[in-house]
Amino acid sequence: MKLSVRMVVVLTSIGLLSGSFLATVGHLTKERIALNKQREIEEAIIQVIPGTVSTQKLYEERDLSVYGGKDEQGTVIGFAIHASGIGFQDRITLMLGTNTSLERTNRLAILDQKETPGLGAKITDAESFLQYWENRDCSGAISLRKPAARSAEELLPSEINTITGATISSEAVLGIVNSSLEHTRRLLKEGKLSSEAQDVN
Amino acid sequence: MTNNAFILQSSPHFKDKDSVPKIMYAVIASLVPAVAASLYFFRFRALVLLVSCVATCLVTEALFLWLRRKPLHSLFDGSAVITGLLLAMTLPPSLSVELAIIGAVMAIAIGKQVFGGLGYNIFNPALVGRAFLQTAFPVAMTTWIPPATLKIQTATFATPLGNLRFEDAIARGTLTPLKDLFTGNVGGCLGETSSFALILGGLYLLSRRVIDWRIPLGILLSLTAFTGAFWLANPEKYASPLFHILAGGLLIGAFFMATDMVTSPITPLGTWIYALGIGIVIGLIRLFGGFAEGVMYSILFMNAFVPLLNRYTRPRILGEGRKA
Amino acid sequence: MSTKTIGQEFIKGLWDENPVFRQLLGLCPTLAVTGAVINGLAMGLATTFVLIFSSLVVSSIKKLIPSQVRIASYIIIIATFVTVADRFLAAFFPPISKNLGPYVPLIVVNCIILGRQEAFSSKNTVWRSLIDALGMSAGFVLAMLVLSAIREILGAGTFLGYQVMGAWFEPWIIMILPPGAFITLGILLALALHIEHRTKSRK
Amino acid sequence: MMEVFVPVITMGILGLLFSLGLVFAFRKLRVYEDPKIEEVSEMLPQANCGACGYAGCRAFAEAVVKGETTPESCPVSDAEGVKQIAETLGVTAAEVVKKLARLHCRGTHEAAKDRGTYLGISTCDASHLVGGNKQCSYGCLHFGDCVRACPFDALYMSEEGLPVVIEDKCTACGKCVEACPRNLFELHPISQGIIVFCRSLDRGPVSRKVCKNACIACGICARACPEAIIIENNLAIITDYKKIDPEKIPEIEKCPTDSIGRLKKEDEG
Amino acid sequence: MELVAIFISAILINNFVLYYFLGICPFLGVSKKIDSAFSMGLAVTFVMTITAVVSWVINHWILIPHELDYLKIVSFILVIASLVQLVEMFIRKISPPLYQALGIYLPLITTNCAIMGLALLAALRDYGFVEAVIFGFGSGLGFTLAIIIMAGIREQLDLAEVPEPLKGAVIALIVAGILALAFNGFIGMIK
Amino acid sequence: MSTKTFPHGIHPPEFKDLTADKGIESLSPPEKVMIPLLQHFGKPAKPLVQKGDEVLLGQKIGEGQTLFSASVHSSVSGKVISVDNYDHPGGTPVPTVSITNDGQDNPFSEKKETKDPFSFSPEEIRQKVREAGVVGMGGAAFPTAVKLSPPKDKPIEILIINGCECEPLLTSDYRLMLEAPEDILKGAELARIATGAKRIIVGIEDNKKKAHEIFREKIQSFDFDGEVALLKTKYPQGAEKNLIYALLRRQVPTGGLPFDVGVVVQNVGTAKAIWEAVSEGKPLYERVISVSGQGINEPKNILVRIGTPFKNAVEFCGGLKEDVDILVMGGPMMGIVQWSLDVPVVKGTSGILAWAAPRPGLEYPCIRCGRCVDNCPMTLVPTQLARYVKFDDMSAAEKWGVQDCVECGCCQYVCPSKIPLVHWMRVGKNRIIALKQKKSA
Ligand SMILES: Cc1cc2nc3c(=O)[nH]c(=O)nc-3n(C[C@H](O)[C@H](O)[C@H](O)COP(=O)(O)O)c2cc1C
Ligand SMILES: Cc1cc2nc3c(=O)[nH]c(=O)nc-3n(C[C@H](O)[C@H](O)[C@H](O)COP(=O)(O)O)c2cc1C
Ligand SMILES: Cc1cc2nc3c(=O)[nH]c(=O)nc-3n(C[C@H](O)[C@H](O)[C@H](O)COP(=O)(O)O)c2cc1C
Ligand SMILES: Cc1cc2nc3c(=O)[nH]c(=O)nc-3n(C[C@H](O)[C@H](O)[C@H](O)CO)c2cc1C
Ligand code: SF4
Ligand code: SF4
Ligand code: SF4
Ligand code: SF4
Ligand code: FES
Repeated sequence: MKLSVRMVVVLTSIGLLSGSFLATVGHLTKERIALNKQREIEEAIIQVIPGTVSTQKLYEERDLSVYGGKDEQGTVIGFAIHASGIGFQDRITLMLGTNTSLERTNRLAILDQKETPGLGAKITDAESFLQYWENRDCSGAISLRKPAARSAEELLPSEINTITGATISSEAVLGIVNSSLEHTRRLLKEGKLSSEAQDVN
Repeated sequence: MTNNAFILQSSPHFKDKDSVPKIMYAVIASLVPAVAASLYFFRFRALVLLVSCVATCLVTEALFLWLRRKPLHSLFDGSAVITGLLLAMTLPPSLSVELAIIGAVMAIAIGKQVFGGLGYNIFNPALVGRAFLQTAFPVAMTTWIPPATLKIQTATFATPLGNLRFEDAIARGTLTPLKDLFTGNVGGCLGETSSFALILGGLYLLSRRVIDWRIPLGILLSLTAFTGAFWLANPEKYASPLFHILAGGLLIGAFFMATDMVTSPITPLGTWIYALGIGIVIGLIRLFGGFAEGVMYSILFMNAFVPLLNRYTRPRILGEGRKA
Repeated sequence: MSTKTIGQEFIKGLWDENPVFRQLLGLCPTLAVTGAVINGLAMGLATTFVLIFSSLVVSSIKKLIPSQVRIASYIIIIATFVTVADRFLAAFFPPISKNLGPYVPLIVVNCIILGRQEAFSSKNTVWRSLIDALGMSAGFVLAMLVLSAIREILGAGTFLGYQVMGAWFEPWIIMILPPGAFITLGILLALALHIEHRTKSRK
Repeated sequence: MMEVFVPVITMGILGLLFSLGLVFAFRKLRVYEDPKIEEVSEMLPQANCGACGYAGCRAFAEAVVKGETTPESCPVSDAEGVKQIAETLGVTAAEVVKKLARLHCRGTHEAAKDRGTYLGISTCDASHLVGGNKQCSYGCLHFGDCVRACPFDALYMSEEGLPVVIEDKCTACGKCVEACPRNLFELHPISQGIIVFCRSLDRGPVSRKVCKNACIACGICARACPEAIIIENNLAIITDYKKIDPEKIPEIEKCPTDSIGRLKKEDEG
Repeated sequence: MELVAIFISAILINNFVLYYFLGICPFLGVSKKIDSAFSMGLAVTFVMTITAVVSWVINHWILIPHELDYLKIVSFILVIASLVQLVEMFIRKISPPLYQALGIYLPLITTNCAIMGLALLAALRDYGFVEAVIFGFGSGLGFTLAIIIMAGIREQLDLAEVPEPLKGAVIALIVAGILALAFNGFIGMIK
Repeated sequence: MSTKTFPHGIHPPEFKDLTADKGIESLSPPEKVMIPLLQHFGKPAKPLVQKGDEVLLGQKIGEGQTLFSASVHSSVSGKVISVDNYDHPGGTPVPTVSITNDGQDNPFSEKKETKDPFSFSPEEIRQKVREAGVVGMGGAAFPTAVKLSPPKDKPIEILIINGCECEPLLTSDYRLMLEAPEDILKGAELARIATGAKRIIVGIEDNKKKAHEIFREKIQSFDFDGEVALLKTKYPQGAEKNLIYALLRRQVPTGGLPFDVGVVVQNVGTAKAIWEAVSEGKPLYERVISVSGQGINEPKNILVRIGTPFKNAVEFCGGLKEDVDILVMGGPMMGIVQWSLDVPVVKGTSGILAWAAPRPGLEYPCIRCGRCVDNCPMTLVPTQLARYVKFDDMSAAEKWGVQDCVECGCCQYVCPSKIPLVHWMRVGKNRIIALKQKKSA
């Protein structure tokens, strides 16, 4: 066989073989991977909206999705805002649970971050950061207490304590939360969050 | 005409009396006011940190000299003492001694000796040590205590720059007064607080021609221009150039650290670019970066360019480029 | 064609031709994922998997491939196995997969793997290639383990997540950050060279 | 069905395109390189010493293949290696005579006095520039430039302060000859019987004063073997090594300062 | 603004070499001389920019529409490899000196983590076309900056009494560590 | 009056007061002279005499063969005792003619020039200068006849007479300027005629105000276009390229000669020698030297015959002090160390200096202080050059201009690390020359 022809044939057939092999593997793992992703989101929603039994995606765009957490009756008991933005080093992705009027927060979960371990990474830490997000007043903008207050009682209802030594990460989270809350509020007003209209599942 | 042992050497046979140890000891002498100020403001903490850093630097240096089978007289050239002193001067007074010792070991080991010791290092050793500590122990390195003269008790205390950057000091009207910055009655690293003491030492070095005047001047000029432009545009948001010059590590950096001969360019043009570059990077970091202070990073960053600067700014030789 | 015994073929990967310490290959993943032992280990194993299977395939079909498309074919073969590894991790160990990020797909360009196909599998029998791949992988895993152990212990005070340093220990965060990675690897390399020098001069 | 079909087709097309690209590149863009260059290069010692006059072994290999030079011009290759290369290229190799570097000086620390306190750079060429650290203006300066120049570790500085050639290691690359600012090394065939261990052109009384082992131009050797040895410029010179009659060697070795004769034990490694 | 942020970040903050550890082999291998470092930097920048374009096209026109996510690795590497090979042969043909300067590292670009990493990161971050190109170009410049600085330092270190066991890769790694420290100063600048 | 100068340079201590006020004394010729056949820049002269020959004072004993060579003359009358290698103050032995003095000083040529020297043609002047073996006495010992023959395509505008004597300790040029200003100016006029220059500038440093005044006065009586310029006292004001820059703001191209900018520079001593050669046909067989330094008992300026051993000159000046440990021919900045007093005075010897050197400072690695860069009058980067040479990167050293170094020593003078920078430069230049020779071979 001529060399060039052999080159073409060999490569093409290796390509074909690999393609079919991968198709099989891809097929076998596809579901599981999708499931993993979905489960991650779902678990987060359940975490930030206690009492959730089932979930529903209400809105989606780049860097912002809103889910509804439903109770056994299927009524939406809170929103879970999935948003991301730039932190100290890299993107921070978080999930914030609120009540349906978007006036009180439920809980905050950090899904993905690459902040400095032991410093910015404390935003994933309940003790030093996440606890302050429970049950805050979010009818207006939430603000940061700097320097940090000694105890949670000292904080105003709409205040969050900074992490000492990681103001930037704290501010970044705050920024993401405030802007996505704002956005969501607008969506709600415009009626784009109607649970019936966009039933994904 | 008795002896038969004349000296054999190449010309010249006259030499200036200045020497490396003399230069180094002049720098140490120029640091005396700043050291005194640090002892005054931070008392025992300052003493402990200064002593442990200098001692650790000397021990580490001696260890490496021994390992490399180099003459031990280099230990007394004063450079390791300076590294120790300057490292200590740039540490927060509350830092524990163990961490200071780690920093000092790193300063000499990976900042200086791995490159071949005095004269060969690319980066400023004291700042390598400090950068190591800052990255290894960011919390300890940004925990500040008030100077002993303030007689207040607080758990957290911000430096003037931290105050400016993270606590909206201008808006809240709590910007540190320039007078305090000048005398040093503020929080901060051991040796950076008293601008007065630093200027004194810097002027001494300039007058003895130990340091290249272009470096402090270039840094001050470019920082003034950079911060000045923003300040003029929006004084509600940005602090004045004078504040930026007196606050933080700028003066100690401009007079004592950027001027380290080993890690700064040898050509005049290169020196200008280096100095202006440092000022601008400081401005960038202070105004827009994640840190309140950028002196250390900007000096290290520009250190990295020094070999390139030296190479591409070679002065024109007398008669070069003229047609023969 | 190699003339070593099977034992030597395996052992060489551990030290004499250790891909990381001696050949300076595959440094990117070595530096990137060794912040924690679990990541280093996972990466090592994933690489092992890819190395072994691609060596097997390459050495068994080496005769069929014209040398001009050699590299291209190897790449496809390697990429196939990398995809398998990547999908596997994503499906069954999602947290690790997330930690390793793009570095698992990057195994495809790990110099060790292509280098081995080029230098060894394309010239040796299936059996020898397998042993070689095992040896190299062992060397790689070893390097990852040493590096990540040092970095995790110093940088977080833990080993595989278990606290090993006392409460007095203040973690050196720098060790899990990029500068620490470079410096630690530099120091380890210096040690390796030093040991090598010692044993050589003794010989 | 599509789920399997699409990826297979995609990969097939990719492979096809890729191979077509390669074929194209292979045909149109390839730069020819003689495979022999690689081959010859592999046979060379890879010392990259440059003694052949080329920038390293690979450059030499290129030159050999192009016929610009001959295999035996590599001073480092042994006869075996040269033959191998020659065979590869199909040319015949000339016979190689093994040579060794020899030092023409016996001015040890003890024999040759210092001029004064030398405070310059510790290399021979630097010292030579200021007249040298030894009273003798012709002898070894002891700083070992030659030792550092030898790419084969075939030289070391003896306790007495002279460089010594380790015969097994010396490849006659000539680096030491080049390195010595006083030109004290020369390459001699390994079988060489007698050589002059001095290069001093000083008058007898002067050389006697500055070095115990210097040639004082007394002429004993020249008288013993006038066919091959003459005195010129205050120094004994062997004009033709081949003409030295072995029988006369004992006569020649009567040199009062031992500066001519056979190699001694201590001159060898 | 977003684009500027991506660009600056790729050069100074999330530098490919100093932050992501991608392309370490050429970073250590071709940084001995400034001139070759510079050519290598340019070659990488060039290839990175093209890669950004090509991988975006593949990803958005072929892989995503057909849900062929699992072919990402294979197709990226194949296309990149063939592309680089073409570039390499092209350079070899038109400029032998340039080819000589880059030596064996040109083929290494093919299997360079930086290139592949770029394609994967751009896909992972869901960049739009223009963003991806800016990201590719900026990352290439970041690589070039790092390797040139490194080469400058190493040329200087050729004239230093670096202890014997630390010469070469060891000191280069330590310098890279300190460089990474110095570049840390820019962290947080992009928000 | 404004003083001119050049950028960079240094101010070493001068110590000129040791001999500045001492008139030139003559040293009687020694019993034996050793006259090297190489006393100039270039190839050695070919010996014209053999062992046993009788020679007369001023008789030519060595013939300059090539263009870059100069003839050598006997400085005494007597008998040749040997022609072979002998130690030279330059460091390495060279072929030397040794002559015993018969004490008669019988001159070789009786005939005095009768023609007006200023009526000679340029070629005649050059011929006489060449015949007399005149070489530059400012240091480089460049054959003067060559300097007086500028190439056709490089017209000479200006002749500079170099009266700077910027080296510390030396005062021989100064004394000459005080004691023989007319001879110098006449020699200058001859050189001007030979080179076809239009103008003469005499450059004198402002630490020699007296010489400056005398010259300003004397020059009035000459009818050439001349000027006496005052220069700042700074080392190396006398270095040709810097002097030209200081006086004319012209830069001699790298690797070029003053010819290239229409200038010729001659030392004051050389000017006097030119006058004597042309007007009297007197060969260069004696010269004025300063014997000075804190290690000399009675420092003096003396007129000595070429070939006189240093020992005689030093003993005439009271001998060496006990603690002397450095002996130098030339100035302390550029001079060459000597290890014995047996070497002869040569045409290029401007002084014999001795002093007790302070204990040498320890050498430290270069701390990159940049002082060498700030002080190099050639605007080189000495520290980098030294490193390139040390680590044997000759092509980089060449690119950075090691060959433009004039070895003035400013860099090493100021270096706090006590690095033998000039030594490195010299090693570097030497290695480059060797490499070039090897390549062309
Ligand atoms: C190596 C290093 C990593 C850091 N990482 C973070 C981080 O992840 N998040 C953060 O907010 N600040 C981080 N910082 C600190 C910031 O630069 C800055 O000093 C801090 O945000 C100021 O906050 P404070 O006012 O609470 O001290 C880091 C500092 C260093 C030296
Ligand atoms: C010479 C010098 C350089 C310094 N460089 C830095 C620096 O680059 N980054 C930094 O965070 N602190 C640096 N410091 C410490 C700061 O001046 C200041 O004390 C501290 O950064 C303020 O803390 P904050 O970061 O919490 O605001 C430096 C101090 C000195 C004396
Ligand atoms: C550093 C240096 C210093 C010099 N100083 C003098 C000097 O002071 N006086 C002088 O006549 N020549 C001095 N020269 C020599 C001059 O450059 C030049 O060669 C000389 O004046 C030419 O005249 P000549 O050929 O008559 O000697 C010096 C040269 C150098 C390199
Ligand atoms: C003006 C001057 C400034 C110096 N600054 C520093 C410094 O900032 N950090 C340091 O470690 N050493 C400093 N040194 C000491 C010394 O130069 C330094 O340790 C060298 O970098 C070691 O090779 C300084 C020395 C001088 C003369
Ligand atoms: S340098 Fe001299 S001793 Fe060494 S191998 Fe070459 S010829 Fe022999
Ligand atoms: S180079 Fe020459 S002078 Fe120097 S040690 Fe060797 S033989 Fe002696
Ligand atoms: S480098 Fe040469 S010209 Fe420059 S100061 Fe030094 S000796 Fe003088
Ligand atoms: S003066 Fe000396 S120490 Fe300073 S830069 Fe020059 S060589 Fe280095
Ligand atoms: S492993 Fe990253 S470039 Fe080699």
